[in-house]
Amino acid sequence: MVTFPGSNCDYDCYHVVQDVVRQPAVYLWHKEHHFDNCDVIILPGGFAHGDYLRTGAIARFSPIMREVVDFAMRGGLVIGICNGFQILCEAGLLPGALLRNRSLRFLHRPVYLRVEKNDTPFTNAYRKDQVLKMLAAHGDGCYYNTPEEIKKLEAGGQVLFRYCDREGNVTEAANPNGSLNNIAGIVNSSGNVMGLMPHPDRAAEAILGSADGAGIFFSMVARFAGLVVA
Amino acid sequence: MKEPEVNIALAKKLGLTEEEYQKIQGFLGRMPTYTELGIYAVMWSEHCSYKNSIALLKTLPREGSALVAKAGEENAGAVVLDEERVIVFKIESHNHPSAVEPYQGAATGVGGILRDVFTMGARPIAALNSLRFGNLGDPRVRYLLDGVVRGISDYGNSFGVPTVAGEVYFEDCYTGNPLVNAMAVGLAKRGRLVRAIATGVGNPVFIVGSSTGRDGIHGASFASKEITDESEEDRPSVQIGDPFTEKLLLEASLEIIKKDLIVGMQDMGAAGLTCSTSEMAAKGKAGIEIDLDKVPLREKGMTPYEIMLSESQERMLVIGKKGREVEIREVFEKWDLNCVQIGEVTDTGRVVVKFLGRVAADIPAESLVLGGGAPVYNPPRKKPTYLENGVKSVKTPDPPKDLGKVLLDLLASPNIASKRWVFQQYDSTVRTNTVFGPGYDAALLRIRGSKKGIAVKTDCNARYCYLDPRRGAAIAVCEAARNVVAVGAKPMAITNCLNFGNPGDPEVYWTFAEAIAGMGEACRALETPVTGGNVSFYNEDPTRMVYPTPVIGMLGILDDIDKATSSHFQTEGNWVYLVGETKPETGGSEYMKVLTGQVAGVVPTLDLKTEKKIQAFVLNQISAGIMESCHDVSDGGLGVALAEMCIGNQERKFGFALE
Amino acid sequence: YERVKGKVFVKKKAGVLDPEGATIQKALLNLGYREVGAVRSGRVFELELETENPKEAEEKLREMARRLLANPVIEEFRVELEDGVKN
Amino acid sequence: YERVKGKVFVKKKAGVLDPEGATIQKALLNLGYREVGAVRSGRVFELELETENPKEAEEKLREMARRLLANPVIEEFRVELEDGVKN
Repeated sequence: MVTFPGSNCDYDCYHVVQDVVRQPAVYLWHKEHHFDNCDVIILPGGFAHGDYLRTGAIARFSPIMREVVDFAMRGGLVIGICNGFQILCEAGLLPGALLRNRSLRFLHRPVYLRVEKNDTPFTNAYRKDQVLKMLAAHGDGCYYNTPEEIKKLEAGGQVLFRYCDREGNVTEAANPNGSLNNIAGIVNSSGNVMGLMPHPDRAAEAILGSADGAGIFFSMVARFAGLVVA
Repeated sequence: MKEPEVNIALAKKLGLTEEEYQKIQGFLGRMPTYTELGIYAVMWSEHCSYKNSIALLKTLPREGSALVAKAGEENAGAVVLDEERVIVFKIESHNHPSAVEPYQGAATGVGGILRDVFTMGARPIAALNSLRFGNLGDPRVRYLLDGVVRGISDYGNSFGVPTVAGEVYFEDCYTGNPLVNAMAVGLAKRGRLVRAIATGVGNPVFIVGSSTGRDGIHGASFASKEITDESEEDRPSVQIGDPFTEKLLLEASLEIIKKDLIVGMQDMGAAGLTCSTSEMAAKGKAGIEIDLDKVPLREKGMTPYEIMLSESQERMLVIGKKGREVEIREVFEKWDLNCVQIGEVTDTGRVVVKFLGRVAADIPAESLVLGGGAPVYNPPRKKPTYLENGVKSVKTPDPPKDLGKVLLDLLASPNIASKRWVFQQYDSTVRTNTVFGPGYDAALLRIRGSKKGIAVKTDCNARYCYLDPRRGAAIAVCEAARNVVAVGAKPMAITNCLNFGNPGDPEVYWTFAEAIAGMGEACRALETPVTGGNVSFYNEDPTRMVYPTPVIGMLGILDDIDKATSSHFQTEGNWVYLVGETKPETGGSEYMKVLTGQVAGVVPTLDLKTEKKIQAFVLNQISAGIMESCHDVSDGGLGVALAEMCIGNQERKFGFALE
Repeated sequence: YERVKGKVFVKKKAGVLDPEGATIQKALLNLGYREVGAVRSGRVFELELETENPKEAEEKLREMARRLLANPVIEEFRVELEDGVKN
Repeated sequence: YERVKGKVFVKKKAGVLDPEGATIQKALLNLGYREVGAVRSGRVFELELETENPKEAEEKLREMARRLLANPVIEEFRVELEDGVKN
């Protein structure tokens, strides 16, 4: 878990990895220059650098981000949740940008996501088109990119999650923030870096209202346990 | 810049009375300097000294087996959760700054109450609020509502604390003077609480966090004078909040406590450096000597008066352990925060302030503080005329034919309608401990590594307090307790925020005294001691006073979180039980207001013994695991309560059949 | 009718804390731009106005800034008119 | 050394969603300003630079904008230098 000054959900992700998925977890301070024997790098949610200037604009220059970029280039698994997704876009590890919510207000409510592809290190625990209940908590979650880039993303099967209604229909009404094509989560072209706006870390235990989010973490574990070829 | 001449006229301008001005000269044995007069004026303002309320506040029950720190001793009252942990919680008002600049007023209100909690060494785990505005038809009210909600949302969300519960009411009396009360709950290791105290001669005094500017000068006494048109021009003194710096301040503060590097710490709230130095020195029976040349400043040419009274946000005063200075500085360096030693603890019992090599202030600390030299008054009381001339004898008219329409009108009234538009702007689940968030009777938080849960809620029906302050305040305590019981938790203790008009008006002070009496009776009956809180007077605008509004913050503990009960229907075919007796009492109700546009009539009767029995009965049924959900009957009565239970469930909608 | 382009610049009043400006300054220094001193962040609104008389447009812009675009309590504003485009 | 004041104007590229601009336009129309057409919102950063040679300062500002102040995917920027103040 990378902790930037202003990260809040590093605590939540640490808990999910350690207590729910039962895998060893370690905090990485943003000023550190190296990390060794980490299988997955998680950029958690929060308000790195107070979200000043642009969400993630300053965090991407933290010393640790140079290591994260190298780690990603070497094929290491990187997942950015909410603020983490914004940082990955600013750092150029993922295409596009996250703009202000269409409502111009912070938004916190349950959302439903449709699994678009399940042959990836992040979604192999789900069925294709499965509907997941997660939690959105963001003020800048509107995914945007140029029309050409959007076409490339869709054609390249890089869209992993789309906002939908409870029955799995991708509708305008189910789009909480104005994201193009209801995009909620994408991967890079080589498929090892994922960004997701809704919080799987807040939907990993039934007592909190949904356990669907744990599947993303279990998928990554399965990827390493060699259970999955993707 | 020549300092203004110190005389009685200047003292009055700063809010001091003739008698108080003489008392100051008595304490000093000479004329005060301009800076000293400013220090006394802000320390003896209503906001810091509680001079018009402390005599009555002392009559409230403040002991209880579950309490660690008695009210008034620490920044926030602490309740025992289990052998290793205690819960710290408090509520405070930021009404006047929010009337002038709603966004920053509300944001700094949240920032201040969060600091109050983590200055004791507790990590904030939940935030709540209680908001009151004028009529929604008024564009200025909509502007205030939008600004206040954004301010709370942006500050709490960025800081990383979940905003889990609250209440929003709309009443004409709040049009010019909205009420913005912010509450915070924190968790600390038992025995690791930090006191706001200066001890140990020679121990270093640090100012940490943001740099100091001219923000909110006279903020403390600003809160002690009512909103008048001319307060428009002293607006630039509004305080600005920076939640990002506050988050760094939290982490750095908890780190120096964990590493046992400090003796005491206090946040800089109202009256900034003045309040923290004098209160910590007085409590430690010690002295503090500081040099203002060392204080990191954000603006040029600030006078000692301005530096001592500045209310720049996100700053703390830390009393370090001699010899550990380097380690303390390293922690703040890691978190990119100022950490400057500005002086040290002495044994003179005096606050000595140096500026450019000369002494700007030299005052006995004890003479400044509540419980020391600060004045204590017992203003005159007189029963309000509106209560004399029959507002209580107004009868509720006979019900209209179409009761269905009445129910829909009630559900549409802003005081009852869903507040989702508001709480969907709050992050209520960060830290992944929120089992019940906004929209439930009370918020319920799980505690990692324990089966226990904490339930919290803010409550007050100000109409009842307007019509009968004593019974209204008692009902506020009982209603807060009912909400906590409804989720299955046992009410343990309260904090309170007493929002009233001008204490100099005998009719207002009569309602204040009555409300304190009613609150005391209910707290004794329910065994929920008062752990501390806040008094906010002068809530009025040129045309009227606000209703007496004693907001209660209730804390409850649930032993087995799996037994928690939702506030909405869950399963078809289950029986619905009504516990308690229904009497024809609609005085001061929303029904009466929707029907007649009036707030009048007799407030419903309250029998504290029956109340205690009903709460105990419901708690037993819940812990016996035979109840699936539970909801308290309050605004709008039984019809609205049942309707809320049908539509509150996000997953499925329900109906009910009732004879 | 004339189409006129107006600009309204809004920034915090002097002395009012600007946490965003301070954070950006620190970030620029960390990126090696030693020469950066104080940084202040503000907003700019570009408005297209369809108006009969451009002179009056400037006063209208000021009015819009006072009532909506700027928060008079903590912000100040400046208004600019671009040369009118006849149509 | 010379103290120079620079400004960086950042706004959304044409075609990029600008909900803020649209919302402000609606609000101004509601307040009765019929003449308001399209509204676009942007940012302006004022920087104080301590520099040996002001000519180079403009290029430095552009570099700061490219690397940090603007997001090239969705934003464009313009840079302005105020006359240097000798010291």
